[in-house]
Amino acid sequence: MEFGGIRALDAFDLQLRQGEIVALIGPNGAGKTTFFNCLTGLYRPTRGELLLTPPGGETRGLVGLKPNEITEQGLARTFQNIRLFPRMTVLENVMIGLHCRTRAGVLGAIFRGPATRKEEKETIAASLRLLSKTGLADLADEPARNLPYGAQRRLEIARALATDPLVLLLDEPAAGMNPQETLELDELICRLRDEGLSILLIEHDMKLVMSLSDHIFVMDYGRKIAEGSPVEVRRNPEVIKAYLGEEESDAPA
Amino acid sequence: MAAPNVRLTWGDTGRALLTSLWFVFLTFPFLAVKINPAEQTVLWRWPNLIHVAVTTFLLSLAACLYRQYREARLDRKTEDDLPVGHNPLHLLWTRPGVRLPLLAGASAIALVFPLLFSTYQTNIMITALLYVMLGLGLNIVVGVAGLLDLGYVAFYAVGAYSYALLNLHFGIGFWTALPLGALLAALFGILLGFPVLRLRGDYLAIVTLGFGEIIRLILENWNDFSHGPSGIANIPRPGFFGLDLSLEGSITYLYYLMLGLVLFTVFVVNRLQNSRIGRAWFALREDEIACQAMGIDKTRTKLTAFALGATWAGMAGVIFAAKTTFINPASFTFLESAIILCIVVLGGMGSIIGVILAALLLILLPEYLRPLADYRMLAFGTVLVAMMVFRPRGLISPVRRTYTVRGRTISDEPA
Amino acid sequence: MPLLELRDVSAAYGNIQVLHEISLQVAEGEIITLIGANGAGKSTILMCISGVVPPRRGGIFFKGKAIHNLPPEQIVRLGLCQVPEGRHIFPGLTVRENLDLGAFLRRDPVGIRDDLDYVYALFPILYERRHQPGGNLSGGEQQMLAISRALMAKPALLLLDEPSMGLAPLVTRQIFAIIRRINREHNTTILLVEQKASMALKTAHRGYVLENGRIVLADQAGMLLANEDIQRAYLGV
Amino acid sequence: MEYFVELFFSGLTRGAIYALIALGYTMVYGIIGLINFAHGEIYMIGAFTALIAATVLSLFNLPLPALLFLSLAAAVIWASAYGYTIERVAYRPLRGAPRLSPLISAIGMSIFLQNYVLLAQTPDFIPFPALIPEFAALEPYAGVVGSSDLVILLSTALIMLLLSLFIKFTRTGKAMRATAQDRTMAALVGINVNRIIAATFVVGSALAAVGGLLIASHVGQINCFIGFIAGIKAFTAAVLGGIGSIPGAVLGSLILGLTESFATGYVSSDYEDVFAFSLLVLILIFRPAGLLGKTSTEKV
Amino acid sequence: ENIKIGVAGAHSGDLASYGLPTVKAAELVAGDINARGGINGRQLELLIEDDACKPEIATNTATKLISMGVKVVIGHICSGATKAALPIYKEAGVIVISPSATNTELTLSGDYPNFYRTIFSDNVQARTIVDFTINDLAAKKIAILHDKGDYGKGLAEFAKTYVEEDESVELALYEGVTPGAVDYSAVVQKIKRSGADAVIYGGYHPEASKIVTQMRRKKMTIPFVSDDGVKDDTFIKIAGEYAEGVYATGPIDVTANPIGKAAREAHRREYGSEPGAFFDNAYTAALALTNALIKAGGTESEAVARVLRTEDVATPFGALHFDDQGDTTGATLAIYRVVNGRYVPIR
Ligand SMILES: Nc1ncnc2c1ncn2[C@@H]1O[C@H](COP(=O)(O)OP(=O)(O)OP(=O)(O)O)[C@@H](O)[C@H]1O
Ligand SMILES: Nc1ncnc2c1ncn2[C@@H]1O[C@H](COP(=O)(O)OP(=O)(O)OP(=O)(O)O)[C@@H](O)[C@H]1O
Ligand SMILES: [Mg+2]
Ligand SMILES: [Mg+2]
Repeated sequence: MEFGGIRALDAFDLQLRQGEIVALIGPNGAGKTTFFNCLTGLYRPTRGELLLTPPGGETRGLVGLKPNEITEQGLARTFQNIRLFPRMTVLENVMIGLHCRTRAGVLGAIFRGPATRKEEKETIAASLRLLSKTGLADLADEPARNLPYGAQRRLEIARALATDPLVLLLDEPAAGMNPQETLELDELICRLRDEGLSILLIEHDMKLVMSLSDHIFVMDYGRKIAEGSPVEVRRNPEVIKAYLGEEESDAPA
Repeated sequence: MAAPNVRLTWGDTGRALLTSLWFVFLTFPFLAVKINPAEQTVLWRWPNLIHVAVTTFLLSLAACLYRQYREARLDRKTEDDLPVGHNPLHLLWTRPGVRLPLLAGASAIALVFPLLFSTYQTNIMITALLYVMLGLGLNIVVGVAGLLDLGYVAFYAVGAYSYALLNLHFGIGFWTALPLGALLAALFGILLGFPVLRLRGDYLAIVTLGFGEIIRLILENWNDFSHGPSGIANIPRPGFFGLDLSLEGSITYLYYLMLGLVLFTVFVVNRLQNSRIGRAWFALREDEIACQAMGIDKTRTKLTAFALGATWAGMAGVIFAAKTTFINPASFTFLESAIILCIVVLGGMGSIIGVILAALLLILLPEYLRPLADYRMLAFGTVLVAMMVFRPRGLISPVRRTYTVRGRTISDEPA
Repeated sequence: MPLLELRDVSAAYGNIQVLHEISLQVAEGEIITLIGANGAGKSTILMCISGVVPPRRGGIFFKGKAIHNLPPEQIVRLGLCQVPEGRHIFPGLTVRENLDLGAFLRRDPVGIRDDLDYVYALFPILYERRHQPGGNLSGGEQQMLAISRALMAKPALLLLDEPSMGLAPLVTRQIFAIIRRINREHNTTILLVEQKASMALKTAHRGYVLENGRIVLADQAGMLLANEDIQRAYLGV
Repeated sequence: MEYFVELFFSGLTRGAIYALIALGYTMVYGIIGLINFAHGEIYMIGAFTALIAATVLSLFNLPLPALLFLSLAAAVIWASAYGYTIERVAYRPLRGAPRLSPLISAIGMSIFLQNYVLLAQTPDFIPFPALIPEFAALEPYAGVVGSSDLVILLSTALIMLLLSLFIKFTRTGKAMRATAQDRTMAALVGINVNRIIAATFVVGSALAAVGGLLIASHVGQINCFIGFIAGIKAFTAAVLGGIGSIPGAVLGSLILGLTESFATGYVSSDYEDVFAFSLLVLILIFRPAGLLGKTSTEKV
Repeated sequence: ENIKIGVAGAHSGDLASYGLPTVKAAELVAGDINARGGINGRQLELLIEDDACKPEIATNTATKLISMGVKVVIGHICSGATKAALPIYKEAGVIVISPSATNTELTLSGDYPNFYRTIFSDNVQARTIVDFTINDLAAKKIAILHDKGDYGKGLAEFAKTYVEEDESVELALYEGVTPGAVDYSAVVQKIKRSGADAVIYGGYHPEASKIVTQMRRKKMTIPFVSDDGVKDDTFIKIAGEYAEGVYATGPIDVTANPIGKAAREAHRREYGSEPGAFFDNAYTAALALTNALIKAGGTESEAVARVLRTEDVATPFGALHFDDQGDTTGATLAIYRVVNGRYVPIR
């Protein structure tokens, strides 16, 4: 992937197995978000392949599909700069997530037959379930833009979950959260993994990354500079040099 | 509540004086001088400037008072923690005891309207209803899906000409033409939509504007097809089970027909808005990229909105042709699109009741302002500006439907 | 006399009141941090000070002058500068132009040149990207740009809203070092809003704790760090 | 070949005329993202003021250059004053309102101004004196290009150059671009946003006034409705070139003018606007942000 | 009870200058009759309604007039608006006399038996223009332009047919120009290239003056022949020296006719200005109508129609009545040429 001469992503490869949490870390501007954008079809990679094998299904290539088709295939994401539907209510935001799993069309909307009504009811119920899972149930009728930052991040996750994904891509979900909230997020992500979801995580909060990930990829200048378990990565001198910096305790004195 | 404390200081008066001087300067070349360039003569009209000075002075004092009044009100409301910035019309509308009687009253009046008023009044009411329909149609495109369409009138023209031409060449009647016109307009909507819907915001606006002009120019220039600028005359009015209706009868009939269609439109638009597809439209208006990431097919969803909007314009076109019995391309200019757009925005993008109010206002107002003759359009322009300045969000702001009862906790549901 | 003082400031968005009678002081040369949960109203306080969200009631005084009725640009003129939440880079302007705009009110070309070199030295990546539109930078790069832009204004009081958000650990530490450094070298007073409360408290002299739009605690930074309630609620211990 | 050259020059003139209006249009659009339908009316006001000034001044038997200069000054002063006032009255109160509200306000303003001039002066076409002098040196080429064509072409080029430099290098120019992109942040770096927007309207209106005088002098007649078509064409040209881009506005205008001219010359003027708009659609399909607009993918 | 006469047309906006003279003519004639005691003691009452020349508004105007009890109407001004309003009038048995709607179908189609007009129809005018161009100007290759409008194009279509019918001449160019465009040099170049030795233009004076100016500036001297819409003094004022030699058709010169002269003087007296477009036609319409009302003794439509069709009335254009289709009998059309800044009749 290149932008006018700048190579943002350079022969990067990564594997993610079902039920795994894989973290992607790297300095600012390394190309992590760009990688997400390629995965979700917003950018089209210049070269390379993206393959998805659903459990019990056959492998499918994702390159060239439109973003919405990729979502249908089972990839869902959140955004680094929150992109909710600010004037819609929290509940509606989640219901939008269910759009690609429901069918009612124009005629259904006009005549509102029993099938449509049932579908609509189920949509609401499912959305509410997702909201209570992410702790937003009380805010269901608030316009999304009125939510505090942390809640907006959780809403983005809820919305992504609503698309019923196989893989969840989280772009810095803990940014702007305080440690306490980050802990809650940690729990939420764990719970999702336990439900069988595969998660690809971009994050700069090392505590979160180290505690959650099964496997970590480190990239810099669009290239992979290291990979391995959290412990391995934390010790890797190249990673320390490019990203972590000299070890210095973050914990309160 | 005590009357808010407003008073004029010397400073305010001075400012008003300056404003009035500014306007005197501004209007000087136009109002004080009247040229006759042919004879190279100039007529001086000094008294005009005095009128301008006095009027603007008083107006700016009034504006000052209004500002103070509003600020005073705002202030108090925060103290009492009352809702701020809400619009009285809207509050009235959402108050539980008001809505039903209001609706009932309105429908009663609508039902007996032709019996109470003259044919002429009924006739212009038909026009107003026609614009309600157009406004609601465009509302789907602009208000709900957020696609700025400045060429809506093209679909209106498609509808009108389908009826006129189908009737002329094949003798097809109104009732057959109505769905056909709608269908053709929808087809045109899709035709236009395919290439241009990936354009964003104002780029879309100019292309739709261009499309509207193209349709009009083709109608104007392609004589063999459309009879050119001299138009098509003697288009039959809608029949009523083969009965021959008098003028009055057919206007009354058309009125009820239009009323029915408007109700139908309201029904459909309302259902669409509160459906899966309506939500997708709203979301698309908010954030396209997020929409795609949520699995919404951008192109298809936009096309649906576009085509549905066009459908209504097509229907309205058929009725328009049947009502005027004569059409020519001059009825389908950009100004028409602009007026329909004004209806949508003034109504408060996305609000059905707002659109209805705005259509009635904007169509009936010029009609009743007619005695003002040349000042009519001046007043119309002023009203548009003033409405937007005082009600920037439109007459009635749309409310998002809520699905749960406020305050209820749902956490006890199975996770 | 404190450099900045808020007296009973209340603010609201539409009909939702988010700040209730906030009072705080910042003395010259201090680093003050403001901590609180998401939605407590920290950003709103900064916006009130900058004049973007005018307070509904109360007074804000900067260098002894009432500023709560001034428009943002006049407040900036007095030497107060904010790095807002969400960075607010001018996306279509190049990195260099973004930096120039930071120095919009300054008239000393030589000083501006020096400061430009200074921020390029702080963040070499910005120098590399100086001809690229700001909007195309990665999130972290944008954060660096936003901070640099504020530094270009040479403010007497710098308001930082979550400067470490989205930054790599290495850079985060760098940023805090820079905060201390400009405070020391340029005697810039700093009001810091930060979610990484422990780092913020270690950097700051004093801190305020905000809950639901009210200040619930104000103390020396060290004391707050040691406070158990604070540790539980904000430090994730 | 000769025919081609003739058509080329007439297309160029037409394009330059569009450009004179499109430049101001694109500036105003660029800064507040408003399709300013009243811009065409400012152009009309400029032309009318020039006419009124010229008529009044001609009572004093001034020489032509003085007449030209003074009328131009009057046109620029009053058109700017109107531009400023419109912004103040009809757009500033709408900052922060939904995007389409100022659009409606602009349409209302446009209707108001048309009818204001109609009532204050006349609805009819009135002759506009030839304020641009005829150059004797051009006499042999009269069949191809006239004096006013040349003056218009040169003025357009000059204005474009000055304006580009102004936007790119001056403090005000930078402030304009910053304001265009993020108003809150512009205020936070110390830009007086209201003043910058007002300045943009003043500059844009002044340009429209220059255009008004030159074009009216070329065409030889004006009435109070000339602004409408001019506005639409300028809007089209500005979008074609990439809205907000100064050279884009000129390029778009020239392409529009040339298309119309060649369409007329080689096909039929019946459909010249159809060609123009079709070209617009075509170009936007391949370059969705216009010819010189930035097409970079949005960073998410 | 008063006799109500509707006066409909464009009375505001850009087309007001075409509609208002009709109002004034009607006022003058009605004022005269009322001063003389009205018709059978009943006063004439004018109901003036604006249709802005828009078909959709014209239908409202028509219904409004009918609602107010009008049985005879002077108007409408534009052909399109007239066509839209006529079926409504027809159904209500209202008689309509237009001073300015020239569209041929209005009379020739036979759809509107209640319609009369005091202006020549497009085909008649086109015939005159084409004949003049071929016979008097000896043109061999003719370019026909129009403004794509209702009036201009309608006329040009007929002119085109007539030119094509004539074996001895060639149609060099047939094209519509875009009204309101800033520059017509491309079209002018095209005329030049076509080798035409005369131009016929259907439309109004603003475009005509631009085209003529650019033709003359580009050193093209071929004759320019146009229609009633160009036979307007404004055209000469705007085109200035370039207007010299332009031909235009128009109603015959009434300044010599005593009735016409008196009408114009009355207008000057009453309104302090020169009468505008279609004033003479409107005055004629008002005279014919009131004459019919007087002779029929009321507004009974059959009787009024009979009088209109059979009895001559003295008008500025001479004594005339209407034929079965509703057009006037007798010549009302003349050709003018601009000489020394004035339109001078040449035939
Ligand atoms: N649309 C674009 N146009 C031009 N350059 C881009 C674009 N998107 C990204 N880039 C460049 O690509 C590089 C990688 O950006 P990316 O957003 O992927 O970084 P990142 O790893 O997510 O960093 P961060 O942790 O700071 O978010 C950056 O240098 C950025 O400037
Ligand atoms: N533009 C707005 N309109 C309405 N409500 C808003 C707006 N901005 C913020 N709020 C609300 O005001 C409250 C305070 O928000 P603020 O952004 O100041 O919080 P914060 O302390 O900065 O939180 P965070 O740590 O998430 O940045 C929140 O409840 C938020 O929902
Ligand atoms: Mg990123
Ligand atoms: Mg914040």
